[in-house]
Amino acid sequence: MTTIPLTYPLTLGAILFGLGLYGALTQRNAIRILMCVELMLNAVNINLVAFAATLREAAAAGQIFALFVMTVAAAEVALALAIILILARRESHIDIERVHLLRW
Amino acid sequence: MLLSALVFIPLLGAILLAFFPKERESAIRGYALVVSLIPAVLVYLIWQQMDFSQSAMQLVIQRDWIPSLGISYKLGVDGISFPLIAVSALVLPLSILASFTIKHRVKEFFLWMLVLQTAIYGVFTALDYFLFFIFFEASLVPMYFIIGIWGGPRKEYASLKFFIYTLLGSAIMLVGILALYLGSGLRTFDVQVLAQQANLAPTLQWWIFLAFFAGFAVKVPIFPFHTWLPDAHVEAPTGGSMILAGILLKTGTYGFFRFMLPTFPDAAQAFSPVLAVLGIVGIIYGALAAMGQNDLKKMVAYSSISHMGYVVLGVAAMTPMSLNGAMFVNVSHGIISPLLFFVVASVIYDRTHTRMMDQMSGLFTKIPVAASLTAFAAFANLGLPGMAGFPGEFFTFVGSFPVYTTLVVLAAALGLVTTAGYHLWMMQRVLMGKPTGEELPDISGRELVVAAPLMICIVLLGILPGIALRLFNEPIAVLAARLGGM
Amino acid sequence: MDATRIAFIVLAAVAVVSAFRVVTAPKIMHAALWLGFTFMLVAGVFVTLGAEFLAAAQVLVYVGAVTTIILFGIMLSQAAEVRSRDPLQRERLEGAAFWRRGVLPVLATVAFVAIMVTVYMRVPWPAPPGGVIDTVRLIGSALFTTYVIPFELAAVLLLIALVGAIVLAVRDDNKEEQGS
Amino acid sequence: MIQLAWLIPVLPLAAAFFIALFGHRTTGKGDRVGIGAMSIAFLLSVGVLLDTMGGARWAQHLTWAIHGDLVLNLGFQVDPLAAVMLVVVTVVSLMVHIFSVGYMHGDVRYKRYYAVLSLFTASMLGLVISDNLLFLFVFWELMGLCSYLLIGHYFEERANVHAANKAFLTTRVGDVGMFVGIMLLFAAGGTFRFDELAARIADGSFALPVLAVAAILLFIGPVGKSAQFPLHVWLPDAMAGPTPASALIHAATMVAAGVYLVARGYALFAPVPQALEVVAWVGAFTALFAATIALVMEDIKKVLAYSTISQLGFMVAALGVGAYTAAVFHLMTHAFFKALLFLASGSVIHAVHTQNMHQMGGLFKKLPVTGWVWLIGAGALIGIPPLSGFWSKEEILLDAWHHHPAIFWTLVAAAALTAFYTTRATYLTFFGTPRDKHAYDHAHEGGRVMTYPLMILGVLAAVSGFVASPLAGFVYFGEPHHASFDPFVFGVATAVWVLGVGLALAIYKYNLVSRRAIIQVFYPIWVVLKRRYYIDDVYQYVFVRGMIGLALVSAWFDRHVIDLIVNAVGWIGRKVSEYVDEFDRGVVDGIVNGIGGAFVVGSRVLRQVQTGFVQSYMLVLFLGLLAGLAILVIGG
Repeated sequence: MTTIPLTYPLTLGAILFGLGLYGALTQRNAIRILMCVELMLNAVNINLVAFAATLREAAAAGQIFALFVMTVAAAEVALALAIILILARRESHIDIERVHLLRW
Repeated sequence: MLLSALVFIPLLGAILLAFFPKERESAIRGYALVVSLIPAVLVYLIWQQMDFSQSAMQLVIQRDWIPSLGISYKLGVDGISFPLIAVSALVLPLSILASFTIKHRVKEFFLWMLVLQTAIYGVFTALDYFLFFIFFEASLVPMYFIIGIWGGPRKEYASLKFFIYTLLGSAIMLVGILALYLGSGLRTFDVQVLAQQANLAPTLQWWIFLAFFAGFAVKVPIFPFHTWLPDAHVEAPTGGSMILAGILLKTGTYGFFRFMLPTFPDAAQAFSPVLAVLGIVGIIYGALAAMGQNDLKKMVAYSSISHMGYVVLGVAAMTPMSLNGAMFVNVSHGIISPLLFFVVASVIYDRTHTRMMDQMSGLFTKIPVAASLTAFAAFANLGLPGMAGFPGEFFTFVGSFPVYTTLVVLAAALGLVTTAGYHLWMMQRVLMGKPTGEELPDISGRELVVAAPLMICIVLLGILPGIALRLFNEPIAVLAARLGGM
Repeated sequence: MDATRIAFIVLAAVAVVSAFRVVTAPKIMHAALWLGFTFMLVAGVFVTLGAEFLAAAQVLVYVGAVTTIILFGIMLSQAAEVRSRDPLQRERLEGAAFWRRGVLPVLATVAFVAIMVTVYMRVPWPAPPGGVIDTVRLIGSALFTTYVIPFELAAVLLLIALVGAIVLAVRDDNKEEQGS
Repeated sequence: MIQLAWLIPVLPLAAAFFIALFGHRTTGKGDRVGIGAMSIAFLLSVGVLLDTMGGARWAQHLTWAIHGDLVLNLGFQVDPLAAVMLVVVTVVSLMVHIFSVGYMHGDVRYKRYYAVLSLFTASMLGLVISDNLLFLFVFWELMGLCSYLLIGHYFEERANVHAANKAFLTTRVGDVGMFVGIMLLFAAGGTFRFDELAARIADGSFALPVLAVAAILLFIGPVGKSAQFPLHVWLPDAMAGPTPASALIHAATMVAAGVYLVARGYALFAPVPQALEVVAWVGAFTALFAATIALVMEDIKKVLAYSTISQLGFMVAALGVGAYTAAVFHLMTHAFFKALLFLASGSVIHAVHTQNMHQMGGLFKKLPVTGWVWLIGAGALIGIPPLSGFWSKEEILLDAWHHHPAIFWTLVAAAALTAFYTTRATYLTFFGTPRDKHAYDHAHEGGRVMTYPLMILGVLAAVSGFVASPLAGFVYFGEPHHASFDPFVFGVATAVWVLGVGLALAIYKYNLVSRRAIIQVFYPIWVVLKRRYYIDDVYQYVFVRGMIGLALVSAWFDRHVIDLIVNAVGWIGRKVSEYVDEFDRGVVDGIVNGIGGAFVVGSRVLRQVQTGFVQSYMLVLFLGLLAGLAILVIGG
């Protein structure tokens, strides 16, 4: 249980999420995008923990949920990097701008 | 049980056909013919068991299918659907026999033909909106492939247009069905229950009627929605256009008799003047357009539109005689147009390899028997008395005369003369005149076997229309009373 | 203003700065390090919020595993990447790219943060309850009673991710040998 | 015997199908079968006539159709009128069947000719004994079909086919009028049967104004079928068919069907004087009009065709003035002598292979039998006593004189013209100097198969006049009506035909007058036709010119005005249908394809969104989320 009013962590979460989002949208390097995504996930975790801390009945749920987010994040990083490695090997660059096979 | 057999035997046949080796074409053709003859036998059995003096639904088989939604597997037959089933049982085997000239992808063709048969029998016997809609849509798919693969030069365009046009119509009808299902609050798709108990608010009834009208008008086809028919007919192979003209158009008109008139009597009453005008326009417009054609098959297609105009007029007048007349035109057109299409497509086209009338002349001297067959079919089509076409037109006109006097006189004056005109003009250009070009083989035995039953029925129904009238007189009288009475 | 609140504010401020550095660090290696540092600070925040177990997990998973694996990633892809591309020089953005990666993301993030913050401010959140509870016991019991299925699924998920990653990476090697 | 009446139409019908299906296998390609069936039918109808005279009546009904509670039981019946018609039709048909064996010998479509001939007679007989408008309409149209097939028999030439189409369509126009009439009668009377309709009218439950309209509408059918003015244009062209067929159809039977319908349905016409007035005037005018045109025709069959139209005009006029028995009597006699004249002209054509009278002449010596029978027929047509024509025409004139003097004088004028053109035709064909030496030398009498029917018909044409009194007591409407002899009418009639014959002989036989020179002035085309004759006489000039002028005007009027309308309608119909076809393909189809096109264009625009950049997808995703959030937050 904590004494910090809920708005504090939530705003922190929002800011961190905003930064992560900005990074993901603007960076050209795949790994940087990955890092920013991780940042966004962390921001989400902060929110979860903050709610867990202040809402007594959700104490356990919030934290467990954060745990699950972590596991997913870990799995996601592993796979993302594997893909990036393949990209690097094949295209000898990981610049997301030049990867547009999906173009019509 | 008999009805389920009737509906699903062709499907069973189709599945078994899949196991046939592709090369053994003659075996496939023979098998397909046999399978399509079984329903004819079943129709005979049904005919024996049916009692035509009472108008109620007979041989009804009902099983729960999706009880939670009130959908049941319900089949039944009465005076209105039996003649159409009988015509189908006659025309379908003949169309298969007529398709023996199909050369490429034979197995696939007959597979689709059998699937189409199931869909047709299903449409005429289904008494549950859900089941009916499935069969109604199912009849599109095989027709699409039949036209699309074995059709003429512009087959892709024609088949696509046919498919999407009818699909759009039936999609609107589906909305109507759902509105009826929900609006009535009876939680059932059963046609009869909805017909009796669905007392809908007049405006709702009106809108659902319009939705149904959209679906069936495209199929009949009624004037503004007819442009798919000439393309589909011109490009369809012989068997395909025989079925399309002979039976599929009837599913549209059958819709009026089975669904629209009994379930929405008030809306039908209110809508009948519009229907009558559309019918008349159909008759005259179809005849004029047919006269303007140079392509023989297109001319016959437009004549179908003209004949369907009679049915629409008969339905619009809603007197016992005009409804009987409309139903009779359904049956008679269902026999005459396959014969005419068969003659035009396989007898003439297979020999002269052209459908353009100005490139043919003097067929009477070159292929006398085939030409006299064409003349017979043409005279039947223009409603010469003594053949099936005449009683239908006569009763429709006389029946709707008191209700829409000026319209009927107009249609009679313009329609009858123009119809006679374009048929005679066709015969003048195609059959008469000096024979040109090389010698042509006259009619073959197989073609005679296809034409003979149709010709016999045409003459029989022409002389004694009582045979067919006796079948659907009772249910039509009840329907007319219900409509008149409203 | 008791001790934990102050600690939270300090940690939060530094975390924002380091997160900003992650996004704007010219060298990718620095960005990765800043990311590790941000994870550490977030673990601290968890502690101030009374979620000690989670803080430990955060350190273990994010700082230990994720950051290191990203570093591996950078090193492996570093060789492949053309040297000149690394420094984040202000390349001129033109045409659609200008909108797509220039103006719109900034607008989007600022708008997002603004909306969220106004929402947070406006909503009358309940006051922090204060006091300490044994979160580890709480999580432990909840995890193995109500959330046992998600727990097992998480295990399966990790396994799949593991296998997936290997298959992607390893298969790629074979392919290279066959000159695919 | 009368119970077998239904067999009379069925026999030729069966023969028709038999010949069509197996004709080529039988000897003579089916003509034996046709003649056999027809002779049995003839004997039967004679038997039926005798029974009917003995007072027997026969009716047979079957429930043809049921509509709701309305049961249509229609059927057949034989009454005096039907019995007489049965005999007349079977006799003439039998003669034509026999005659055709010779005439059509070696024709390519011999079998089809006989099949259609039998079918035609079957439908005519069916029409005669059907007791209701519906069956009558059925057989009426079937006859139209057979006349189409027979006229278009030599369909190699386009003109014949065009003539056949014109015949079918013009009669069809008439049929449409009749059809509307039938519908009106059914709507008002509730039945098709003549007896029930008559009963309804008798007990006054049938509104007279409606009856008047229905009667006139019904009369349009006969106007078309019996080639009355203005729907007569098809009959002259119908001469394109083989002559025996024309004899049967366009002299004795089909064209008489119109008159028969008015007679059979006389109960509908009797109570409405206006309808009768219309009928009378149409008949009278046609009689005069057709007679004038017949004057100038040079094709022997065309003369007979216009003469038929004129005689039918007589019958219709007779019915119009209420001379029911006289009309039926004239119908009978006309059937005999006109069939005779047609067959005789057939024999002439068969001999000289041309139909143009100006290439004949002096054939009497070469074709004695044909000549004599032609004289009998011509005499009957002119109305020279004691031949049959005189009696029947006399009765019509008598009734006309008593009831409707104006009609009487028109008919008298027509009779005069009849006398003139008949004599002219007779003289041009059989007497005078042969104009075509080659044809003349080769001309020879047809075989026995052609001469015997001619002789039989000759006898019939001569003696059938004496049936007048018994017939009057047998076939009548209301109560028997014996036309009393009236010296004045007899005088006028005799004077008129003497004048006509004399004038014709004066012009043609004794060449006292050069009518041709005068004709030129009126009719340039006439000059082209007639260039070979240049005889001039002032006295004759005034009288002849007046008469010829009238003829030319009518011929011109007929050729250029009426025919023009009919052809124009055909042409307009074709043009409208082409336009309709364009409209249909262009507009209605255009809309459908247009919608299809719209979807294709729409999809091409939407495709731009898929840029391929992962980040742009993420951005769009997020912007969507943001929009949702904003709405939620602002929405409050």
